[in-house]
Amino acid sequence: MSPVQRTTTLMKGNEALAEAALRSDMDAYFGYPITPQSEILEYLIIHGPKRGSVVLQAESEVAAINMVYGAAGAGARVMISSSSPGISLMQEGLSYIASAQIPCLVVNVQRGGPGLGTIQPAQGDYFQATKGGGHGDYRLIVLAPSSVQEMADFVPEGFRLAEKYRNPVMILSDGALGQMMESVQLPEQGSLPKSIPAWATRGKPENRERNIITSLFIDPERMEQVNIELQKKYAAVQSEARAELDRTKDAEIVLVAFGLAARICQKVVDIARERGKSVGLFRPITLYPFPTDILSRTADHAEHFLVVEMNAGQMVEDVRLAVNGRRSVDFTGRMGGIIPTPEEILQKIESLTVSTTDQALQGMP
Amino acid sequence: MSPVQRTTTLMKGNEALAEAALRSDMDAYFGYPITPQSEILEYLIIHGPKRGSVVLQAESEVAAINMVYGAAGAGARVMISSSSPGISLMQEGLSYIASAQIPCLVVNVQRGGPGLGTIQPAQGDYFQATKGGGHGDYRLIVLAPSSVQEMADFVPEGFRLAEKYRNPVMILSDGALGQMMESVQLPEQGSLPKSIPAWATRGKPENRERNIITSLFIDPERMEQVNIELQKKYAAVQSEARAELDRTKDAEIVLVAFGLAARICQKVVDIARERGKSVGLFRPITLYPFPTDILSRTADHAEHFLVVEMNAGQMVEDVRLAVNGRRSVDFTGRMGGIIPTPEEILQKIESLTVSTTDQALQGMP
Amino acid sequence: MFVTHELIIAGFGGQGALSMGQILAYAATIEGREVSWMPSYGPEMRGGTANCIVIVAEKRISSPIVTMFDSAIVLNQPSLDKFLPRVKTGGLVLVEESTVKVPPGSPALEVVRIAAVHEADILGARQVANTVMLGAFLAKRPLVQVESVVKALEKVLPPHRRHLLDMNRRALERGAELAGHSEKLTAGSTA
Amino acid sequence: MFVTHELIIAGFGGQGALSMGQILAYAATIEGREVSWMPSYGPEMRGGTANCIVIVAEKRISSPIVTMFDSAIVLNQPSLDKFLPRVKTGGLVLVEESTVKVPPGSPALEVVRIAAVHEADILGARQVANTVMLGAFLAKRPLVQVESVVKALEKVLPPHRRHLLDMNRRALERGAELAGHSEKLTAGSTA
Amino acid sequence: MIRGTVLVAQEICKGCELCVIACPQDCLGLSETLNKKGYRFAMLTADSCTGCENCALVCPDAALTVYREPKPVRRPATSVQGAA
Amino acid sequence: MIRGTVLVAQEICKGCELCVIACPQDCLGLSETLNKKGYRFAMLTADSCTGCENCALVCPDAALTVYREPKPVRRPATSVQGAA
Amino acid sequence: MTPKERINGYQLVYHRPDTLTDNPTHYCPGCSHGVVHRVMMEVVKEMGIQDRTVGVAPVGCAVFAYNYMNVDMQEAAHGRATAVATGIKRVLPDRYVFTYQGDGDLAAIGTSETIHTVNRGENILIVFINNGVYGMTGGQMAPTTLLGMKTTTSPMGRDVVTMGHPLDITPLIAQLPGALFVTRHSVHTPAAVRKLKKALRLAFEYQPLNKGTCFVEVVSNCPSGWKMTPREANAWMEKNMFTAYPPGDVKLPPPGLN
Amino acid sequence: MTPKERINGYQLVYHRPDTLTDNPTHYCPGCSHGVVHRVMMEVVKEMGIQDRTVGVAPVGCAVFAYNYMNVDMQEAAHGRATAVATGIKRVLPDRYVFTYQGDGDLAAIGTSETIHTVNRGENILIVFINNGVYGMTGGQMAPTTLLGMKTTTSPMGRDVVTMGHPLDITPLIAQLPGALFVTRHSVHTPAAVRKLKKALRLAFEYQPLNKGTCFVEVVSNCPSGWKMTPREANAWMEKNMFTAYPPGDVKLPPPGLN
Ligand SMILES: Cc1ncc(C[n+]2csc(CCOP(=O)(O)OP(=O)(O)O)c2C)c(N)n1
Ligand SMILES: Cc1ncc(C[n+]2csc(CCOP(=O)(O)OP(=O)(O)O)c2C)c(N)n1
Ligand code: SF4
Ligand code: SF4
Ligand code: SF4
Ligand code: SF4
Ligand code: SF4
Ligand code: SF4
Ligand SMILES: [Mg+2]
Ligand SMILES: [Mg+2]
Repeated sequence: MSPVQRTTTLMKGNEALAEAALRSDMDAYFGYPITPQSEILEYLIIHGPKRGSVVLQAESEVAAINMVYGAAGAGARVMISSSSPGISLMQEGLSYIASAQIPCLVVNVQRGGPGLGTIQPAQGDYFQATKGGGHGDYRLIVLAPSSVQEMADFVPEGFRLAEKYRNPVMILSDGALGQMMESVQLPEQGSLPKSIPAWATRGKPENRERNIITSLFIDPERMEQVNIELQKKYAAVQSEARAELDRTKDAEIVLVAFGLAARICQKVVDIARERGKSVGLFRPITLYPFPTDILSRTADHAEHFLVVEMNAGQMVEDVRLAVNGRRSVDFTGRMGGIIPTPEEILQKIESLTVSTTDQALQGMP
Repeated sequence: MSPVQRTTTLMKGNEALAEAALRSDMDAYFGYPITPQSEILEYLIIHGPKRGSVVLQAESEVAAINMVYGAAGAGARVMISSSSPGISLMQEGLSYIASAQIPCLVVNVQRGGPGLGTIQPAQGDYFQATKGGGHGDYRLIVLAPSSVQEMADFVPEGFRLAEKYRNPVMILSDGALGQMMESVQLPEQGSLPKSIPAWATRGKPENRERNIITSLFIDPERMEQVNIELQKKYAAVQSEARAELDRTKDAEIVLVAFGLAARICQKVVDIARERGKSVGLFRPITLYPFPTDILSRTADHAEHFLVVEMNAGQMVEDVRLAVNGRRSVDFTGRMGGIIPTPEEILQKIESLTVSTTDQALQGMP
Repeated sequence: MFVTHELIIAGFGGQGALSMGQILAYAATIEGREVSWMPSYGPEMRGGTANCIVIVAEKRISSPIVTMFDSAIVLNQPSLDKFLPRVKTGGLVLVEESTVKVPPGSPALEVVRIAAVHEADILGARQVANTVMLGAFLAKRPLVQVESVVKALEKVLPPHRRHLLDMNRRALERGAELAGHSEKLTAGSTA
Repeated sequence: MFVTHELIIAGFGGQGALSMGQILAYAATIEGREVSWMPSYGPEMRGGTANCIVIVAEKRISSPIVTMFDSAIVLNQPSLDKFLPRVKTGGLVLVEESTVKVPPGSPALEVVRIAAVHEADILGARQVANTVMLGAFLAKRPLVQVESVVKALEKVLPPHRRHLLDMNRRALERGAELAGHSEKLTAGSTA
Repeated sequence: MIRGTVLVAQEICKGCELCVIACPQDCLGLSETLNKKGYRFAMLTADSCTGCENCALVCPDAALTVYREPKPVRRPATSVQGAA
Repeated sequence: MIRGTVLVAQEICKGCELCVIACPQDCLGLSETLNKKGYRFAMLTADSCTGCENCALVCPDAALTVYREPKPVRRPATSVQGAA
Repeated sequence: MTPKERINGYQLVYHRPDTLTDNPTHYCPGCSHGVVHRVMMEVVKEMGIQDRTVGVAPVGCAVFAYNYMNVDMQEAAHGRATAVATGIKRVLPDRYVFTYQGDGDLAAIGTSETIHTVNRGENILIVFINNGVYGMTGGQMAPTTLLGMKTTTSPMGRDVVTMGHPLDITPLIAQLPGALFVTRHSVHTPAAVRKLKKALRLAFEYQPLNKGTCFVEVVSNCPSGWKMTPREANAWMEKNMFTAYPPGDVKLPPPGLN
Repeated sequence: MTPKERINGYQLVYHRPDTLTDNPTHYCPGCSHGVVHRVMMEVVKEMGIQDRTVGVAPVGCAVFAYNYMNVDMQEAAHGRATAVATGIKRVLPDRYVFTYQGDGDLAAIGTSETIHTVNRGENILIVFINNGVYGMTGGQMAPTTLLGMKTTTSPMGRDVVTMGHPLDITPLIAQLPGALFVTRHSVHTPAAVRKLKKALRLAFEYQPLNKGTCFVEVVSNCPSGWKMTPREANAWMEKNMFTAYPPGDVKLPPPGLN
């Protein structure tokens, strides 16, 4: 095949992600409709089968994640997508997949929670994604796109990481990134190499032992060995930590935000700089592994950190762990599907600088 | 009814918990068998119905948690129990329950994970329990018993907290505490007051508006208001933080451990003190709210913290957040259903003191 | 230099506010601009309000969501009530005449009323009312060339709707004419 | 002062190791001791090994799990292999004679072999083999009084098994006798 | 034939026309103008209504209220008593 | 009648007795002694076995191997050829 | 003539019941959901059981049912309405408990809960709105989508090889011994609405007898999901949906019961 | 006579197939699981499809099936075996894919997956071990537990009012158009085992035809859960389980197929 020219197209985030999956030679997709990500399934069911990909609407998210287990355990390149409540239903399945070390790509186009909540964009599933919403010690590798371009880019990257580490990878997006259109350069078809893994269950030829996909290790010594293996893998995964730094070098105040919130914060930095304030932006791209070391280095010179999230404050814990008491770490956020405005973040920045430079004046009648 | 004398009985942790639930006038229990906690359902199905409690074996954990939603939403005092994989299946339901502010008691008798794992005791679900394994910003109040006595005590206490805060409460136990027998003083029948909450859906009389139990707030402004309400509640809940401190006052090294691991650590402290080492034990009783302030005060005098968990290191993050860089925080743990021995913890303590006092000598050939 | 433009298009679901925004976004992409199109989506399949924010810029767009707009194209009354206060001073407000009444006393904005539904009926297909509005908007704020809009329509219209291309072109032109002739009001004059 | 005693009882599933431990724990509770009984449980319903750790103490018991034991009651061969090395020096190992062979070369422990199954058969019910073992154990390590064990049995036996009480009492006594008369070996002497 | 009439809650009506189809008397139609939600709404277009309720039965929005002429009370001939 | 015999994998057998019940020749029983797992195991108790496989068919542990006397090869009278 | 004049001297023969709230519904024009809501609440009104009725709303277009039905209600997670109703009914056995669920909710993600609830014979009423599509999320294929029917996730029409057959769950339900009364209706004509109302009334009346689950399916339209006008949708429904899902009683209670 | 002498001159007529591993099973003495494992692997051996067969083990006593069946296998989450098998089969359509599931796994927590997998007509084989109890977890009530039957969670016997009826899922399955071949067997006698083997052979042979799901139920014992000896258990099963779950074919493929 001759290399296809990467052209720029205007696309919805959800559709760009779906098209990127097809170009990444995804073998199968399983899903169940839920707003704001149903376009992924809808796009794939039109374009997938004729391009050689299995696309199946399952009867539920629970069934879908277990179909992923089966298909990916058979060596296929598999993706699944849903939004917050649907992802919660997959927690048992994800724990199994992580334990059985099955590579696959899971997309969460987050909406406001908890509960049925709202269908507006939010980032309330950070803990679930990064600490493991299921039982036991396992981790997903979590990528946080902040543009339609990254919705596309992180698909082949997600598959690559999943296959490299035999671990589920999550793209933690949100309804706004899924629904919005931006121009995007799609990955080239066939640019992601593929091979059939030796451990896959595809029928046992005479010349090898049978392959088994399992997460059951009833003997605790064996179970601990499996856990140690997992922990070693997670230690190795730390090297994949990534962040984007925008004008942090000389920043007194560093905003920390991921995904859509980081886009808003970029605007905040623009405005703040215009107003002569030295503000920068630290955007974690991998939420797990969290870019602890990179952030820690930023703390060498920045005075304050202000974490901005579309939730009640979740990533802020990882920021605090990275900064480890060396600098002040504040938080501001909006919840339930509300997107913070640049204005309110700027105000928060003001209050921060007031509270440190004019601390003595505070609290006066 | 005349008050019943509290007598001491030898009981399995699971059974003590079940009996305590009946004595706490639990109205209903829904469950599904899973080792190592099936005794709870088995005990209740013998003793519950004749003592006025609904006891129903559901067709799955998913169904069971939604039965809890219904029954507790109708104003009943309801409990559910399971073990790790089963709890993972409840994550969507728990997010709904927390969002709809329905009080109930959830028991997780943990086993080794991830995946199907093993049936041996473990503490790998700390993150899931304390950070919210489901989607969105919600919290369970989490109590960690470390004896059969507390398996019983935390039932009325759990119901009380659940009803006070209209929030699900989790008892985070493990297979060893569930299966072991110790002597226990059971709570008195009827000692926990009960009333029918005004918000319960029990049929709308003419003189009030209809009651609605929901977690759907499609308007993001409204959804944010609900979230703010929840966050205010969680702020108020902080006052319930509890910990047990054992010989920490003069301790140079403070072990931090919960549940079964804390029992092991108690023995470690005994032995260490015999050997003339000033070691103490900090045992969080509430895992959420985490006893941050109490621990932080401990950090005023203690030199080192050693967190001991039956997992790969989860609570250690909350310890680090509490200590906030002021002291060194180390971790040791076993995984997959293995219980650490006092000996290995003592060794770790040795290595700690070596690594700080004789640091210069380390790494020499 | 091209100045970043932040536009809101709002109406009832089904009136085509979203697709109008998409066409504009496509056209701007064709011209090599950076574009973002951000819908707000509600639970209803029909009815309810639907709106989208379109940003056209020369460089990478930071926030795709803004709270104050350079212009607003308004297709129903609730949307006018909601977005009128959020148009920047001196900004443009384009309203569909037959469905939206501009209240008196609004701040000084350029308010233009277009009888788009009426014109579309004359052109022969009510669906092109949007295109009339878009033509009018582009006459006022030439973010893209009309040719690019036509190209965008070519790309976007499903095959069985291609025959509408010509009608759309005429609708664009007609919109531009109307905008030119339109009685310019500042909100506050009697509508 | 009462000295804390840490005991392991191990055998095949179904041999009654767990219930033997429970009876002892009940008896000690009756005498006001602090007690913990900790089973290890496996996936199989039958077969497989089953064991429990019983700790009897005067004060609050810290860890209910220990790795070295003061005594071991062993009902099958795999359990002997597993637990013999984990009995403290000078500790007691009680084995059921017909099912367990004590290998030569073990460290210096007090190893006592009891023909419990045989005795139980003579008493008329194989189920009481356990009780014979328990009787023997208590003769060697009088953690509780035999009367307390009988009281515990009264409490624990289901109504339709109450008639076995007498037989159990006799089994306890017989066990004690056997322990007294038993050929004391140190592991290492030919078994 | 008994005469009836209907009232339409115009702001609730969504102009689905189901009542129009269901009316055996063909006396319902949709307005030319739109209500606040942008819908044409149902209205009586003839005075042949019998108050049969059919329209109300199929209305998804419970937008219709139906009235009917009181039934002519057929007094049995034997009980002619002065009305109070 | 054809003669057969069975071998029992004694360490695999769990003494469930299902083969004993299934044997039409009543030639199976359980041992007095226990195997390493603590089970009595199946054994031939008579030599009436016909190699019918019934025991093997019902054995949950695939502990039985069945042998049978070779069938007396009935040679058609016309083809009497020297055996090699 | 003003409205007031028009009704002058006339008797009120139909008015929306006060067991419906005044909130205008969010449903699309012509959608069956509104009709079924209304009829159910008429029955609750006529039986005078508003104070003893607890409803369970699904996730689906009817997720907001509690905004319209003027009774105590719970909003269940997607597919779990019957589990929620089980919870309510078990602790309040003398209340009238119903669920209201779409085909995606009841027959896809909720299949297990549906079957086991009926199998246990929970004494509740299940109202099942079968419109052959996921209305709420924008018209995706449902378990009950007909063969060849186009939806956003069966864009070429449902094909049996990759998507399987339409799931006719009602006869399965009827087969369970816990099912007391199983019946299938529609609301596309006044006569159909009258029949449905009668069935719902019966179903509510059976509930205190504690003889098992009542299951009322309403074959419904979804003008938006089907991309038709309400008029077209009802005609299409009659022609196509009724072939696969013919209205009528599927299981009647034993004779002694009535 | 040594074993060697005994078999001297005899022909081998039965030996465990090498499609079973050498691992001794963890099953209780007399448990049906072992028999069914063996028979399945005999069929795989005889058909020569070991290299094209992928199995799915359940959560239940057969959770370790992969330790015994010498084919590529996946261990599924509780109840999800058919979803896992769907995933495998969809990406490897030319393989022989089977699930092996207990009654708790298939008919309680996995009800939804079971029904939808068959409804889609996935071309797989489902082997269903119905022993009326949750064996693995210590003998709790299963959906198929008989009325009056005592288990640890129905200590007074299953009662229909609070626990519902035994769920006979096989006829429900058979009703689905996606089901190709549905049959019920047992393994308590040599004749029954022979019949089961024939059915399993057919079911495997149908698979490459891509005509739908094959479903083979085996009414089984659980000596431990039932607290009986294997002998008693089989007798009890024949007497009680067969009444509720009579062996026999429930749905045969269309005539042309064979
Ligand atoms: C766990 C979960 N999965 C998916 C969804 C998204 N969702 C909302 S409604 C719906 C389907 C509704 O279809 P149906 O039950 O047929 O009701 P209708 O809208 O057609 O009345 C889905 C899939 C959700 N809210 N939660
Ligand atoms: C999510 C989850 N719930 C519950 C369990 C516990 N569990 C293990 S096996 C089993 C039931 C098995 O019964 P069945 O399927 O009938 O198989 P059997 O053991 O009888 O062969 C249960 C409930 C689990 N492992 N995972
Ligand atoms: S009441 Fe009957 S006649 Fe009158 S408008 Fe309604 S349907 Fe027509
Ligand atoms: S049926 Fe109701 S909503 Fe529809 S047009 Fe008639 S009055 Fe309006
Ligand atoms: S059937 Fe098999 S396991 Fe059972 S006794 Fe016979 S040989 Fe042993
Ligand atoms: S082969 Fe037949 S005759 Fe021989 S032992 Fe087995 S069942 Fe009995
Ligand atoms: S989408 Fe369909 S089901 Fe939902 S309200 Fe609209 S018409 Fe009714
Ligand atoms: S518990 Fe029952 S099903 Fe499980 S292995 Fe034992 S006998 Fe078989
Ligand atoms: Mg539907
Ligand atoms: Mg079973």
